[in-house]
Amino acid sequence: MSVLNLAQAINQALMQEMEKDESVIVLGEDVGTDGGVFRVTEGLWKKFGGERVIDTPLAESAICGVSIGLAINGMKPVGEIQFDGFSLPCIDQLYSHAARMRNRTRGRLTVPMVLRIPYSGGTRALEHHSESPETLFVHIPGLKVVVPSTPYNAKGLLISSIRDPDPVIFMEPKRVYHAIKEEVPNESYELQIGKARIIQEGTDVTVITWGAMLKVVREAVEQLSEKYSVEIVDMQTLSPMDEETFIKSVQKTGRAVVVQEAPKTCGVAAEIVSRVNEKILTSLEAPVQRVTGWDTTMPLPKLEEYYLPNPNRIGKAIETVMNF
Amino acid sequence: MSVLNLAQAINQALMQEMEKDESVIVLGEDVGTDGGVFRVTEGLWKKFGGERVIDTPLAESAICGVSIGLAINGMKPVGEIQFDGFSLPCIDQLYSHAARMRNRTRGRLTVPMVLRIPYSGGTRALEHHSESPETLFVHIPGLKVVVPSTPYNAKGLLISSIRDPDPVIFMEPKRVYHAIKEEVPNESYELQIGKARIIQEGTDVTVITWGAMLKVVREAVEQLSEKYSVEIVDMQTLSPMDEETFIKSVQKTGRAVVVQEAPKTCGVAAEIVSRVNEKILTSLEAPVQRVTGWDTTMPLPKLEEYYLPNPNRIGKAIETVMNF
Amino acid sequence: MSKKVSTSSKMIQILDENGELHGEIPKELNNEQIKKIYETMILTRAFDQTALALQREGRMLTYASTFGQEAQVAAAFALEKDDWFVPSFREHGVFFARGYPISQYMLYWVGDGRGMQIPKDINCTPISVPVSTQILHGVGIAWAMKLQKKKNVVEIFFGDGATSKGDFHEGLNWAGVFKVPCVFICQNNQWAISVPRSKQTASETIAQKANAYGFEGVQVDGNDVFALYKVVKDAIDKARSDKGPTLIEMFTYRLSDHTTADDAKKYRDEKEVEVWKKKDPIDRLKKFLLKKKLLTEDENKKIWEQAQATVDAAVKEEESMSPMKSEDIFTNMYAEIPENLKEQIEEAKRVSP
Amino acid sequence: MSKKVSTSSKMIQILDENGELHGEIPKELNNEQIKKIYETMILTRAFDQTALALQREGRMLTYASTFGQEAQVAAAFALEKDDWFVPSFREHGVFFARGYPISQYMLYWVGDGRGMQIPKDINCTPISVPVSTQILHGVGIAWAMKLQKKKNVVEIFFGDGATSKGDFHEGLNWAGVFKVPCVFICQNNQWAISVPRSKQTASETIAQKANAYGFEGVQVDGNDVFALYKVVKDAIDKARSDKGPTLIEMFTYRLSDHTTADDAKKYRDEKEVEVWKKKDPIDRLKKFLLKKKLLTEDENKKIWEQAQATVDAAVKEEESMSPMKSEDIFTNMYAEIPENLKEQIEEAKRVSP
Ligand SMILES: Cc1ncc(C[n+]2csc(CCOP(=O)(O)OP(=O)(O)O)c2C)c(N)n1
Ligand SMILES: Cc1ncc(C[n+]2csc(CCOP(=O)(O)OP(=O)(O)O)c2C)c(N)n1
Ligand SMILES: [Mg+2]
Ligand SMILES: [Mg+2]
Repeated sequence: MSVLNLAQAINQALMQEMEKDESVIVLGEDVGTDGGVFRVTEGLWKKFGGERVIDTPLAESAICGVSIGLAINGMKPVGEIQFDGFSLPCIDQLYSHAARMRNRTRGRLTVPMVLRIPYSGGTRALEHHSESPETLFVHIPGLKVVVPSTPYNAKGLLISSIRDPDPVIFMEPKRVYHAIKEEVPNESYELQIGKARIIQEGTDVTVITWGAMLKVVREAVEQLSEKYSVEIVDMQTLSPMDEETFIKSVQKTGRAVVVQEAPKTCGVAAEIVSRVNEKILTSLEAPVQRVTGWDTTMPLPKLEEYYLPNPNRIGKAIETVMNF
Repeated sequence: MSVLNLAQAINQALMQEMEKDESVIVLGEDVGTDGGVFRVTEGLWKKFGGERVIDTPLAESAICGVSIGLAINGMKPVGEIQFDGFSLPCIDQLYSHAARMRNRTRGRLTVPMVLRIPYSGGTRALEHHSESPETLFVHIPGLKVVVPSTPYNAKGLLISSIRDPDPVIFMEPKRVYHAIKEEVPNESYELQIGKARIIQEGTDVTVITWGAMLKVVREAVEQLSEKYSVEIVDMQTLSPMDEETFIKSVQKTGRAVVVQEAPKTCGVAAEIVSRVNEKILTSLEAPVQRVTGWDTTMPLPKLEEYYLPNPNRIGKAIETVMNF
Repeated sequence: MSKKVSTSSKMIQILDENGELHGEIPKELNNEQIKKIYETMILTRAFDQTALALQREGRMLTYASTFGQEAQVAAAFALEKDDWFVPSFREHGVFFARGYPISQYMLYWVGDGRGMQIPKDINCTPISVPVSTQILHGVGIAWAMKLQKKKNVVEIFFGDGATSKGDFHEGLNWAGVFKVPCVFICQNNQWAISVPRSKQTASETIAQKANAYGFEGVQVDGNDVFALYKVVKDAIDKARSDKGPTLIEMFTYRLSDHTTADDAKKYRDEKEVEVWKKKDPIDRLKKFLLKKKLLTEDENKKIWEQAQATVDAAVKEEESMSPMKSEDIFTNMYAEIPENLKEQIEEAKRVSP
Repeated sequence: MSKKVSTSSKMIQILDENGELHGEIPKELNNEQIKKIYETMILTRAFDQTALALQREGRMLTYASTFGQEAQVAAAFALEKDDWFVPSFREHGVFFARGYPISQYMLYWVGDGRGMQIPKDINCTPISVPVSTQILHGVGIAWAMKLQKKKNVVEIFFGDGATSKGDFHEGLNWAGVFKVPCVFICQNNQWAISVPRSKQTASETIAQKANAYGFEGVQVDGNDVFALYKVVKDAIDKARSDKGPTLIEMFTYRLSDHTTADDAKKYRDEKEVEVWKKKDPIDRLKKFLLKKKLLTEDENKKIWEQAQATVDAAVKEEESMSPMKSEDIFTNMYAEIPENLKEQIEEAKRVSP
């Protein structure tokens, strides 16, 4: 065990997978000599050299599209998109090809690639550096979308993602990179993709969240700990979704709040609400509440605190479902 | 009044707006001498010449990005993306710029552009020619997303979209282009963006849909007309959504089915279900049902009938909510 | 109109329109292989004609013809067994030259997903419809080869229209930076649906675009199998010996409509087509073969008959295949079917028509 | 390391590192204007130094310095009143040369949206963070001008890294095809964060990429205000008389870290920086002005003091502005606030911290 932050845990996962499997390579802007703008790939270039840790030209569509080709032909590329806001040029290659190659060739060609994307706001960053575009990926059938929230699950989920036979979008909550430390096993381990985890059990209400929002949810729940028994579900994977876990939880508590950082309309929270509605409507004691980013552009730093879900908003939503 | 099909109605809208306003120009692949692969821009090039009806190089990101520049500097570009599946390269420009320019400049620069995208399956088309990517646009704050369903609303909504001061994604149900004829006023008229319409009133259940699915919904409802009194809501605009209209309707009927062609997860239907849940959960007699495309790639034509929502599936969903 | 089309003065040609040689036949091509190329071109055209006929009868989807571009076959002949090709959607001749089963290929064009379940012994990606996007895959495939220290190469095909897209640029730029073993083959057939080459880019030739990426570009008579074979083979040799990529502008012409959904008469002058018909790659090679007494009119007739018979048999085979099952929509989305899809499979069964 | 950097033998220079002339000063530049350029460069550097200091104190966001690239100011001086410029994020000097209020500009860099509420009398787009994306806007703005028969032009700025992106390609290709009145100015500062120019593209120069789009490319000493002014002015004249676009490779150097979040020592040799420090565009012009007796050391000192005073006053003004209101998140999303946003405004008020 070592106590690591999330960036270090990811670094360790990359290190160990590259050691284990020669076909794993890391590519992206500034991932090599610089070690990545968040230090996530630090030390990799020194250790594995420029053939396996590759500084690419500045072209996100190519990072994704070339990775598809690499993956088709026996490599396991782990591409990095430097920031969330620059992942949009990848959508065409993801939607048109990465997500479909297996299907299009009826299993003959596959795309075992990982695309790592630091995401989330709250770091007082420049425009386009604080986005939460997960919906865009979750809505594309054929992709997997994994969102770790703490160092422990980040390491295990990244290792599983690299070993996964299908394309995985791995969204790293950048404001958690250096904000949480946790005990992380030194050895390599996998955590199953497609499984949520219960962070804490409770009986009054279920709060469902993922990634960067988990920390905020915990704070909110902490503040209400005397008052309510709250169950927290950390989704971990957004596609495919572990419906069973959250449905069971909400069935038990009868009340739910879903917290996401992305804009509200058509967010992942909407999908969760819909599944609760479809499966266990009659178990609900109150309408499921969504606490989300507003349907606005992510504001520049001076106003970002008003955009981001915070413990206060989450607390109020919990009160709303409790007092319905 | 003339009896027009949907392609003709759109053609007429373009014709009339170009006559009225010199700053309106049409650009895209094959929109000029060819008149568009669906004949939607037929006659425009002859009438307005190559300076206003422009065959562009093959580059969707540029069709969108250059239109942003044109719009910023006083033109009203109506760009055409030839098929739904080729709209993905536009997402970066839409997300990063078109949707934010007004906000970023606090109102100083605006982007009054329209991007027309034929969408939907059911035409036995090649791969990437039968997609329904509306969620990807609806989830981007700052865009408007308009989806006509019949010749009448197509003409009025396109005219409004061209006159709208903000960027509008105008999704044309391609399988309806030549499939429905309707009386359309000869003169120019606007239909308000952001307003749904009630296609038929009913008291038992509300079916909410848009675009290409309206025709299919009508068939389904027709088949059940003896049995149930069904209210049909045609959303017309998906962003911003006319919540009031569908909420009122579902409040009245107590039951709802939402029909969309796009894949299920995180589709627009999920948002509609969520809003019903949030606003009028206690008025519901049954869980809202979603009838959608599956969470799969749109299959090649041999299997597309199994993918697309059809009257049978819609009918069964209506039965489900009626018999809950 | 054809005068507007710009060709560089350095366009490489060996076999002219009259079947006359203006240079050496590439040494790798013996008479047998030349005839094999000829036969494959005819097979390609027979397929094309059959496909067009089937499409008119509603037995095929929208179909993109290769009529006039059959010399592409020569590019495929320059590949070795384990080399790859990365097609766009107008490379029927390349598929056939590589041994792709015609009946299976046909399956794709009738809208059956099994059409692109590529046989294990053929290294290629499936038909790629979104223009230019496949270029990046080709670069990745070639790069993988280099990283794995394999000595194979990749031919990447695309059209003149494709050169306008960002993916073309990013792909060629990466290929230059990482010196990957691939050959970019632009089938410049002068049109992208209704948009002529002159409106696609203001650059005089497409070949010269390679200069922006630090490698060589070559313009070659794309209806001349000898010249095409030669420049492609040279580029492959170069790539195979780790000297980096090449861009080849295969200067040819789309004699047909863009697809069966298109009517080229609306936007292009028939006279231009007539000019190009005289440059037909099959006629040209035939003239040469006749002159060299490598072929008789009689043999020629047999080749055509044989080609048609092969295609007819393939159509029959394709049309007699059992259809896919409706659940096949759900399989192959992932290696393992996730829970929500299992549920949807059940639902589909319940509600299916 | 600096030897790896490739420059074409034809790189245009007028004023060398020692302040010596090797050609004519552009005739449009009289002494007064030269001094105005000099003062604006110093203002830009004073802003830069102040910004770096403020950033260290946490009074600014991540900041991208212009240190070493101040000659960009000369490009702005070649514009006329109603011409446009389309910046990337490292064009502080261009903004100031065009009269953008410094205090307002500073607002942007502290994360206040009003920073890019461009004054009505300045024709420009806001700072564009996603690399290369703004190129397409510039082409559209220029095209609009052409369609409206206006005689204005657009300068479009971007970096060397930006040339790798698809948008660069699509933008330049369209500009070539539609012959729009714009000038592409690539500030090749040799680095894209940690990626050197040599790894960005295998092309020898960036200027030569213009050839792929059918127009001219020019490589110019980007630390030489006279040469830069000249090539930009020529390109603008060409564009204004409807003769199409030009690509200008402004060969310069990023003397600072990429941004305040970066530490360039991790990836680049300090010796390379030392070599380039000797080419400093401000020093160079100063030497010239001193030699020509257009400036004294005393005047020079005053210019610096004045610049610093201007910047300090701007900072004071910026920091004393009343903050934006939380509802400002919702305004300006659309011309009219839609219902769902009105509801969210209400909700935000109810739940606000
Ligand atoms: C990205 C994209 N945009 C539009 C289309 C529709 N489309 C199909 S083929 C074609 C023209 C392609 O021209 P070219 O690259 O020259 O190839 P050719 O058809 O001439 O072989 C277009 C616009 C497409 N398939 N992909
Ligand atoms: C599309 C995109 N990808 C990545 C980034 C992150 N990023 C910011 S600046 C930069 C390097 C830009 O290099 P260059 O174009 O040479 O401009 P310079 O910073 O040298 O002025 C990168 C990778 C970005 N802003 N946009
Ligand atoms: Mg073509
Ligand atoms: Mg740079």
